[in-house]
Amino acid sequence: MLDKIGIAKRIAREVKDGYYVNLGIGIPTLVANYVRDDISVEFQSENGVLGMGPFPYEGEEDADIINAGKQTITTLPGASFFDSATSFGMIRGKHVDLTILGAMEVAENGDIANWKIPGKMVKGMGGAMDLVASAENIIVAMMHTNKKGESKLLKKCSLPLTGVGCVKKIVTNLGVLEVTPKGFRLLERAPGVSIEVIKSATEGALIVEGDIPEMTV
Amino acid sequence: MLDKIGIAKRIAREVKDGYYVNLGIGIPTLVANYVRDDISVEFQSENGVLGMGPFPYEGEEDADIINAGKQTITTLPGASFFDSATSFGMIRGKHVDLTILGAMEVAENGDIANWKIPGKMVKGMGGAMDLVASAENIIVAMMHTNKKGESKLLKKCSLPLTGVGCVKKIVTNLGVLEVTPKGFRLLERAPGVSIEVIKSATEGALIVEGDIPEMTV
Amino acid sequence: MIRKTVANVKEALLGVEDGMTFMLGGFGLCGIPENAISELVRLGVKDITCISNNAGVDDFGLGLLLQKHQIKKMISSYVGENEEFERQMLSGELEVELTPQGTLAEKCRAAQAGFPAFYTPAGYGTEVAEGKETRNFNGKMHVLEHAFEASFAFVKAWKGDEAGNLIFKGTARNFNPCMCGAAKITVAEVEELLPAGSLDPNEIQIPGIFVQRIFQGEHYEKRIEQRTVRSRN
Amino acid sequence: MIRKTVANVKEALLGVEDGMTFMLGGFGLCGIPENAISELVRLGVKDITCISNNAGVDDFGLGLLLQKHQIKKMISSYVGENEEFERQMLSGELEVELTPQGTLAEKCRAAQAGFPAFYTPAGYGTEVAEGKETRNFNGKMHVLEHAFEASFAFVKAWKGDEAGNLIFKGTARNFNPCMCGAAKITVAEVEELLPAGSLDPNEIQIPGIFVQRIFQGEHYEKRIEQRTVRSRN
Repeated sequence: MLDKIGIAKRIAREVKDGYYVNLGIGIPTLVANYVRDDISVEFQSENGVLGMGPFPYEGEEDADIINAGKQTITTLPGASFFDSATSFGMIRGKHVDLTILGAMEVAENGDIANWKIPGKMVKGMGGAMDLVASAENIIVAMMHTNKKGESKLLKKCSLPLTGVGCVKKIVTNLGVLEVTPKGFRLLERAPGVSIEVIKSATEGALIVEGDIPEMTV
Repeated sequence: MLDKIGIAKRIAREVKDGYYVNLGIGIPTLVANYVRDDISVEFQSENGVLGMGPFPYEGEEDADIINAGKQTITTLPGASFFDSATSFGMIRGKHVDLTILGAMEVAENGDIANWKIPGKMVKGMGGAMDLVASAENIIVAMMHTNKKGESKLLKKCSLPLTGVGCVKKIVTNLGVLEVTPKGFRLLERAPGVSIEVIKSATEGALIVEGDIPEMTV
Repeated sequence: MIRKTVANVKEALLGVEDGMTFMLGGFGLCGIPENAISELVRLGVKDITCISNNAGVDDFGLGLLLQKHQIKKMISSYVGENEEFERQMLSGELEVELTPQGTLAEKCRAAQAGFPAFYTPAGYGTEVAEGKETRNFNGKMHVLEHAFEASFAFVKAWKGDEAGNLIFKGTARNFNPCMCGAAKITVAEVEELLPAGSLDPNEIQIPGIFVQRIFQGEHYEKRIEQRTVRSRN
Repeated sequence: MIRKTVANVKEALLGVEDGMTFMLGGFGLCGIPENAISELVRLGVKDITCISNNAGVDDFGLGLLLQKHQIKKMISSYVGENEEFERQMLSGELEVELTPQGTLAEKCRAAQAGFPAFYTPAGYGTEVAEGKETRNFNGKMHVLEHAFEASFAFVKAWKGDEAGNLIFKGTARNFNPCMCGAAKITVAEVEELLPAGSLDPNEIQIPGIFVQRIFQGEHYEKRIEQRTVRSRN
C-alpha cells in the first residue's frame, strides 16, 4: 500500500520531458519533489506563474509571490508572471500538458467530484472546473476509499460534479487505474496489495485483464 | 466652403477635455493638429498605442513606432503600447470616447460605407467596422459630394456598408449635420455656404429648422 | 495626458453607494486593494455584491466587510479559510455564487473588452451550468457565460503613473488587470505613484484608459496566508 | 526550464508544407517575421493560406510570397499598398477573406485561449456578417465569429529567452502576442535571444508556454512604409 508520498512518487513517473504541469493542492503538490531531475518540466500555478521553484529560504518569502495554495514560493530561471485571464487561456487552450488533482469521487466514466459536499462546507471549485474541462491529460491522486472505508471509485458520483468524463488515470494508495469506456482498468497494484483488495475497494466496474504487475516506485 | 484643414479645425472643436480619441486616416489625422491646447486629450491608434505625439524629428524615426496609417510617430509622457486584441478591447469596450473617420457614403439613418467599391479596388475595412460598431460617438469627416459632384449624404448607401445606424455627426466642406431619426439635421453652414447649396448637395432627407448659423472656425 | 490622480482613498471612493456591485482584485490576500477595502469598511456601505476570487480571511481582506455584515452577495471561485464566511453562508445571511476561476477571470475580461458573452467548456455537466445555454463546438460541449456588470472595480498595482498606467508585481497581478475597465469606474491603488513619463510605455501592463482614478495607498500590510519556507541547511 | 531554442530559421520552419495555414504577425511592415518570410520564399511552399493583418508591399513582407505565387488565400483586414496583390485578386488568382481588424485579433486570441467562438458587434449588417449567426445581447446585435485554426504561427519579438519568453517593442507588438499559441506550432524570431533568467519574469509579455520554437533572426531590415518626420526648425 502507498502513503501520500508514495502516490506522489508514482505520479511523478507520469511526468514527461517537456511537460507543463498544473498541480492541485494536497498530494499533487508533493509530485514536484519527485520528478526526475534529468528531464525538463515547468510547473504552472493558475494564480499566474509559470516556472515555479521551491519554497523560499527563511526570511526571503515575498507576499507578492505565491502559488494557488497561497503558499510563498520562488521562481526558476525562465519563469514568468501573468494575469488570471491569460493563466486560464493556457489551461483552456490546452497549452498545459498535464493536470494532477485530488478528488472526493471518480466515476467509471471519468466523471469527477471534488468541490462540494451538500449541506456541509462548500469551499468552491477554484480553478478545478476549468482544468478538468480543458486538460487532455488528467491524473487524479487520491486514497482509494474515504475515511469511512467507502470506495471513491464509483459507478456514478454521488456528489456534485466538477467535470464529466474527463479523468484519464487514477493513482491511489492501492494501485494505478485507467478510465476506459468499459470502466476502471487496473494497470498496476501498489506494493503488497492484492487484486482482491482492490476489487473490494472499487465500487465501479473494475477491469482486470492479464497479469497486473506490482508497481515499482 | 471649408477645405480639408477647415473640416479638421471644425471637428477639433468637438474634442472635449478628457477624451480618448481614435483618428482615422486622411482628414481625421489632421484633427490632432487643431485641438485646443488647454484641454487634455489622448490619441489612440488601433495598431497598439495610446498617447501619440507628433511626427519624430528627422533622423529620430523608429520603424517600430508607427500609427495605423503606417506613419512614423512619437509618444508623449503617459503613453503606452499594447497588442491588437487589447487595442480593440479598448474600442469594443467603449473606453475610446470619440471616433473620427472618413466615409464614401453616409445614409440618413446613420449607415456608413467606406471600405469597398465593388468591381474596383478593395483595400479592406481595417479597424473601421470595429470602430463604428462600438463607438458611442462617431463623427464623419468628408467632402459633401464626390468627384463627380454626386451627394455622399444619401437616403440609402449604394456601396457595401461598414456599419449600420452608427454615425452621429458629419462635418463636410459645406456644413455640420447631425443624424436624427428623421434624417440629416443641418446644424451649421460652412462660411459663405447657403442653405440652398447644402440642400442641392444632399440627397438624403435634410432637416432645416430655425436659423442655421454660419460656423466660426 | 489625461490625469487620473485623486488625493486619497476618500476621494477615490466618492460615489460608492449601498446595494452596488464591486469588483475587487486579488488572489487570497495577494494583491488585494487593502486601502479601498478599509475605506469601504469605514464608509459602512451595505448590501453590496462583491466579485472577488476569494473572500479574504476572518480578520483581513474581504473578511473585514463580512464581519460588519456589509456584503449581501459574493461571486467567487473559492471561499475557504474563513469561518465567519462559512457561518453567514450556512445561516443564509450571505448569498454565494460560485463560478469557475477561469470563467470568473473571463467574465471580467469580457466586460473590459466589450464582449457580451462567451462560450467556455468549464462547468459543463455540473450544477454551474444549470439553467445556462450549452452548445457543441468541434464535438465538445460549452456553456454560455455573460460579462459581469459592476459599478466600481477596485484594483491594486505595484507602480502607477498620473495617466493611470499600471504595472503589477509577481502573482499580485492575478485578477487585477482583468478587472481594469470592467466596471463603470475603475479605482487603482498603487504602492508607488509616479509622474507621467516615468514608466516605459513598453512595460505598462494596463494602459490608463482602463483606469478612472488612481492614488497611492497609505499603507500595505501584505499579509501572507501560508508562509512556507525551507531552511538553508 | 523547457528549452525552445532552435539553431536557425531552417530548423525553425521544419514541418512546413504546401497547403498549410499560417499566421504571421505584424501591422503593415512593422513587427513582421522577416526571417520566417524569407525562409518560406526559399522553401517555395505553395497554396498556403496566410492570416495576417496586411499583405506587405510589392517587394517586402508578404509581398515576397505573393510575387512567387505561393499564397492561395489571404485572411486580412487591410490589403492596400500592393499592386501585385491587387492584380492577383482582381484576376481571381488569389482568394481574399477580409475580416474586421478587431475580429481578426480576437480570432487569434480565441485560438490561443481555447475559446471556440465569440460574439462581436463588428460587421453586423454588413457583408462580413453574411451567412453568420447573429444575436441580440443587451439590445445590440452581434455576430458569432470562430477561432482561427492554423498549423504555424510566425511571430517576431524584440527580446526572447531560451524558455521561449518574449518581449515586444513599441507598436511592433501588434498581432504578434495574439498569435502566440494560436497555431499548432508557434515559431518566434527575435532580435536578441538571451539565456533563461535574463528577462525579469514580471516584464515578460508572452510566457514561453505559448512558443514552441525560438531563434535569433540573422538580419532585420525593418523597412518603414511612411517615413513622416518634422524638421527641428
